[in-house]
Amino acid sequence: MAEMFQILAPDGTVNKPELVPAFDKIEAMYRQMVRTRYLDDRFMVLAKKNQMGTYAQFGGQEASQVGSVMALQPGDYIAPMYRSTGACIAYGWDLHLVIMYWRGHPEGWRIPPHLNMLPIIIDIAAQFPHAAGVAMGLKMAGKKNVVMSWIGEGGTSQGDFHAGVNWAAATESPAIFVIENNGWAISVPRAVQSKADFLMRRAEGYGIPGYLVDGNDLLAVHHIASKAAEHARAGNGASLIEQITYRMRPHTTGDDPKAYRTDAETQDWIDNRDPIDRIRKFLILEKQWDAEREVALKTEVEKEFAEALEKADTYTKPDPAALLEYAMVNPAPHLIEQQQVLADRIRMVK
Amino acid sequence: MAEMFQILAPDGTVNKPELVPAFDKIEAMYRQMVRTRYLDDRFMVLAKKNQMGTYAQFGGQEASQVGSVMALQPGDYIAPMYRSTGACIAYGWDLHLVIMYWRGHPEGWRIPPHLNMLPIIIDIAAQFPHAAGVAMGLKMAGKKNVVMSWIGEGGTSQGDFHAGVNWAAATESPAIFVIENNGWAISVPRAVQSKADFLMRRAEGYGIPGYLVDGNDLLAVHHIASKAAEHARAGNGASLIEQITYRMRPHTTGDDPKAYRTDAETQDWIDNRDPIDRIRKFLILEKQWDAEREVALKTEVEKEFAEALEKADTYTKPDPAALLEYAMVNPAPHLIEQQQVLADRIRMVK
Amino acid sequence: MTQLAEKPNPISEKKVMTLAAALTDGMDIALERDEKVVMYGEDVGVMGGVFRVTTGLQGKHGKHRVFDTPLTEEGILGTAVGMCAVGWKPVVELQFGGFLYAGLDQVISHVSRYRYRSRGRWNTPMVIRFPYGGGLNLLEQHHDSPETYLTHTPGIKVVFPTTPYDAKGLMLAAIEDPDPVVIFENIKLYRSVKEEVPTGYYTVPLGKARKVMDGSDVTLITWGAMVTQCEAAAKAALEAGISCDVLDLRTLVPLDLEAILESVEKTGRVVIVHEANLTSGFGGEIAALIAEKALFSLEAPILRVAGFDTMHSPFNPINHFHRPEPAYIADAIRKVLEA
Amino acid sequence: MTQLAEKPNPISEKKVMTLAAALTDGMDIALERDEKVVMYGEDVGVMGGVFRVTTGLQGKHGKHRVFDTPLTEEGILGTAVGMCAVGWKPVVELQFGGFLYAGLDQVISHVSRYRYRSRGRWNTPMVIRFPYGGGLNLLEQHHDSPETYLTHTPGIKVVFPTTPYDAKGLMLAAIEDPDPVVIFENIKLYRSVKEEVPTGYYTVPLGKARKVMDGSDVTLITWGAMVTQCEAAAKAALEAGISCDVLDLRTLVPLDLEAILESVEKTGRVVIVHEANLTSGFGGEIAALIAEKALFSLEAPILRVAGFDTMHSPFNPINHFHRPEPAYIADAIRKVLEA
Ligand SMILES: Cc1ncc(C[n+]2csc(CCOP(=O)(O)OP(=O)(O)O)c2C)c(N)n1
Ligand SMILES: Cc1ncc(C[n+]2csc(CCOP(=O)(O)OP(=O)(O)O)c2C)c(N)n1
Ligand SMILES: [Mg+2]
Ligand SMILES: [Mg+2]
Repeated sequence: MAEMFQILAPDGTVNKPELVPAFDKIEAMYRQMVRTRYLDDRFMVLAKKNQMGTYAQFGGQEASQVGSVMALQPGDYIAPMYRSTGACIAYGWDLHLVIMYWRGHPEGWRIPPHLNMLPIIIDIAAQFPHAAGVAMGLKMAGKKNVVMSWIGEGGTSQGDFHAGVNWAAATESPAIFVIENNGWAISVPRAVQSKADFLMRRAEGYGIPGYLVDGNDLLAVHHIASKAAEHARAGNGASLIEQITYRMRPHTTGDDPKAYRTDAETQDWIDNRDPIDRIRKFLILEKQWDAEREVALKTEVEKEFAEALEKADTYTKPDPAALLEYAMVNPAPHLIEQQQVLADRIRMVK
Repeated sequence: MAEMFQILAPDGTVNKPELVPAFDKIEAMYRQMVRTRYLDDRFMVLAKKNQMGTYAQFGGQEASQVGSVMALQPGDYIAPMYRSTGACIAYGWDLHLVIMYWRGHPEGWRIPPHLNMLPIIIDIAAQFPHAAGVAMGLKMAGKKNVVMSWIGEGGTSQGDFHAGVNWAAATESPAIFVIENNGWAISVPRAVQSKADFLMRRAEGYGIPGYLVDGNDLLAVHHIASKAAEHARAGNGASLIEQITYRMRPHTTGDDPKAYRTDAETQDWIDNRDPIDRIRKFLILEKQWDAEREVALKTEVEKEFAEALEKADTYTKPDPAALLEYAMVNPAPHLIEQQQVLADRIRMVK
Repeated sequence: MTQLAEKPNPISEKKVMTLAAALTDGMDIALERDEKVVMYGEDVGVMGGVFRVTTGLQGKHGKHRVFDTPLTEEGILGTAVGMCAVGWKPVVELQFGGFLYAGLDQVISHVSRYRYRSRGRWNTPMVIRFPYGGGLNLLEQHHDSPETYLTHTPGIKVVFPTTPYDAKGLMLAAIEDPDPVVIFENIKLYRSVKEEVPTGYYTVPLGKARKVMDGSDVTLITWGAMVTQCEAAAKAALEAGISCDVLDLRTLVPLDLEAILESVEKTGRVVIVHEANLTSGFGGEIAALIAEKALFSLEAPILRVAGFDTMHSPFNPINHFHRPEPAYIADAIRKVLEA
Repeated sequence: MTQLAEKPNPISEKKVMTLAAALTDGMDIALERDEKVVMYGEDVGVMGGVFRVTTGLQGKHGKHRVFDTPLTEEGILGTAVGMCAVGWKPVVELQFGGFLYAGLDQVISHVSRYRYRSRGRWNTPMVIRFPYGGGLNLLEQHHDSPETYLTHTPGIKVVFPTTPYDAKGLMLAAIEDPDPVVIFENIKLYRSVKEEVPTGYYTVPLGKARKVMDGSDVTLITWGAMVTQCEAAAKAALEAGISCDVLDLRTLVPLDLEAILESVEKTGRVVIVHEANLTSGFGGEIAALIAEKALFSLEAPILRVAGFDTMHSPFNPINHFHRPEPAYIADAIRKVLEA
């Protein structure tokens, strides 16, 4: 039996005091967790009101996403999937762009030049070979940077999971592969995906370090992610991390989890293993946080969201020309002809 | 460090006497090894004379292929790859059909109804999902049969390797996945494929038994393959076996290994680790074999080959109609139209 | 041996069904009639699929007949090949057409070739089904129309049901068919079309187009959700006195070339409409066949109305410019008449 | 911005090269000129590829520029996407066109879409190259012509060099091109064609067809090794007094539609020839474009000569019935003239 790495017990008490980082760092991460949780829930409200398209919530996985992505440094890359919105926000993605992305606004799809963020991947596991390529490229360029990518436990059954991790491992490239094991792949439980007790067992078959981490323990997640990042930065290659967490929300906008899991199971995680509660309890126990600051943070985040929403709402309407932009750098003649077709269609609909 | 399972030392002396099977069984396997080695070399001669198409020799891997396939029982399936000709012959593939297959004669491609042999797969690793499907199907049918499939160490880097092994493991289906690690994927050495010390390390990540076997030790290969087959037959699911062996021959007809490996390396395997020498030495030490029987076996095999070649040479010439047969059971109209096009083409060339 | 003939079921009772319900009903009957039929994929079991098309089937027929699998399209499609070799008839679901790509190697290299490669020893009488097509503002890769990758792959039959009656009859025909069949289930049509459907067993043959509207001025050739769009355009045209022959191909492979040529010979004017991007789309194949077999009947250039040569637009507020609308089809009708 | 113009190199010396040697030379120069260019794949390093097209490049430019990788096409193509995001220009080799399928998801879902998906933030200026085509009696999947899977995939450029001069110039243009380009290297042509090629740097633009023979009776449109077959058929026709315009498309995307239409308007008779199987092949797209843009110039049905709708025949003694031969093309020429 592998042991699950933990620094904080679910009640917020410390297991491994020697591994607790500086409080300002913890506070920064805690703030991101509260912020992303709030945003995630607001986004779902927008989606339900058809003010966003289909949206995949990450609620419950804040420690897992914030704790890992905040182990990165400037110049590092991330290769996110559809559920990584929390990681992307903590990484620095502009909020109004996040909203616009999930609205299907072309300018939301434009990845800002200040972020080494690869596009959000819907095609499960395909981001792992991309991440392996980034890692190999960084190594070849002699850069001291790393790449981090995330996948669900369901995604570990895909061929691309294997091709990507093995490639980075074999080429000793600086990649951190994070499995966010949230128990469910839509309606399919973890057990269907693999007979292995833990998915980080795969690491040995790639000859790289593997870690089993309590994914709802911010400090544990951050500690291991930092360790893997250092390992990579020092030229020692890739790591595979399994973070045990839970999707406290439906799969996406349209999903009703009652069809496949008990409310009791979900409620148990919400009541007893919420990642935000755990770190908040710790901070309060350590007298680093209090109700007043909590209220201030909430207000700040609400304001931030309101502003971002306003910005998104009032953004220039999508220009239909976007449909044919970025199809090719040197557009082939048929694309130029289709610009005319598009112009005609716009005229027809008007 | 995993230990490599061995029953016979390279000099033919016994490590684990308690595991030596009955001599008639060993002799039957030894005969297949001598037979397949002879045939393999004859096939290459045919290929070099353009009397066969491109051919992939298995010379050096006779223990690995014969020892594993002969662990199977009636009703079991095999899912071979392009280098599995030795396994297919030992499994019962009619010799004249083998020749005709490698000649590209349609009747050689027809898999005879008495063999549960899936088609030879060129698309590396794709046979593993097929094998997983057969295994799942056998289990669902309540059959006591198993399926065995082979892959090169290069093939273990493919997504399909992972998808197939994981599927059979997760569904606890009766499959035996054999990695024939022959050191090279054409010109690419084993080290490029993976950072893992041994590829059987992957087994743990699938939650199934993994074995590291001396692939040039017939008895070791057979023992472990039998164990895995029993495990599967008893309803315990899949296994992953890595057999360390060596491709003593070029990759295929057109290949010149001098371009990428030293003659000394190959010669060392030929001189000191030939799988046939090892088991022959053992049989002679045990007084179960002698020069006389060896000569008789050679004569028998030569005769068999001559007859098969004669049969293949005098087989009805391929009927061009074969080009459009078996395209669909219920051919769509365009295929029926193409039969006319084919008839026209035949006329034009005549 | 030719295609199976239509097997109507005149004595059966009828019930109003959506296209989704009709598909479910067809699968239910297939599971009942043939114990070799099994269904698997991602979320098809307890949950009944993301569009609930397999709803109730696991409960009724058991976990050994309808079940969830590891999340891998190459695994789903590759194991189906092996399942066939043991005598099963897998009906597998891919969650969306855009995830076919992740398993395309197994389709192109194996599902399509296994029979040819073994000279009839191993057949692949499986059914592969998935939701496809635009119009719902889901995520990227959830709106793709990947039929060309399949029509170009030999040995695969390609089916596009557009009415509940057809959906059930084509499903049953596809499952019975001894060749691999891919069923494209349009996500817009799943619940937007309803009609009376016999509750019993019947089949609709693969390879027979459906005449949606009868006309003599222009031939509209289409499939899937574009049938609705063409119908709308043709109705509008009719008000202006232009009558269109609207052909719902129902299956692209086998193709009902006879029906196409008959209509083209009558009208001399052709518009082909599909959701997939234009270049190398199946519309090209149809145009080529017409230009070969009915050239001298043509009185106007053959026009195609299709998606742009980009991925299906993920830009919700503007993706109706990408996916053919009745107005664009109407414009093409006007153009072929003016030519 | 339009396509790059041709950049000839008038001052360069010349050397007789095979098509394979010309490709090697082009890659050698690209490695020299641009330090961001790297090459990888299976066996491209020490061994120089199974057809020896990368021979000498690792020795000359180092293992950090030209190297072998794990055996996985999805890995090779997927990592190339990531490499581009760090500023590299990967030129990756797949061992045969028939193994493209194993990595096709990465091409369809990512190589093709990464730029569109990130609105220009991440480009994929890679080159994917592989041997393809029939005629050598190799193993199954070693003779496939998978171009349709790519011409239908938006955002991908598709190049078919047929002469040593073109091979080198198109290789250099492809590597310079900011979009993903796939180069189809014909295994029959690798060593069967030879000519004088400038030793220095030059490019041949993507999107310009090459007129192989000039004629006025029939237009033959083709690419890859079928250029040789068409040339043979056209020469035979010439002896019978029939003159053919033979067009080597050189690139399918971008397509030189102008050259096609100009020729069709002149001859009014078209035969399209390709190795890939007929249905939904790129020939269909060309026929459709002609039936749209030059219909009234046509004096005969458009004919296509192509492979059968099966996999490329693995049956060595009879696979010349599958792959178009000059005699079959000659027959089509006769037919369009008689129409
Ligand atoms: C290649 C592919 N197949 C199927 C899907 C449809 N799909 C979307 S989410 C999902 C479940 C994913 O589960 P998991 O990997 O555990 O990630 P989670 O959603 O739990 O974060 C599936 C099957 C997809 N997006 N991509
Ligand atoms: C999908 C795929 N990619 C590439 C090839 C080309 N190829 C044929 S053999 C080979 C090397 C295989 O090495 P390994 O898996 O170790 O098997 P071995 O040949 O050594 O038995 C390669 C790359 C192929 N057949 N299939
Ligand atoms: Mg999950
Ligand atoms: Mg090998």
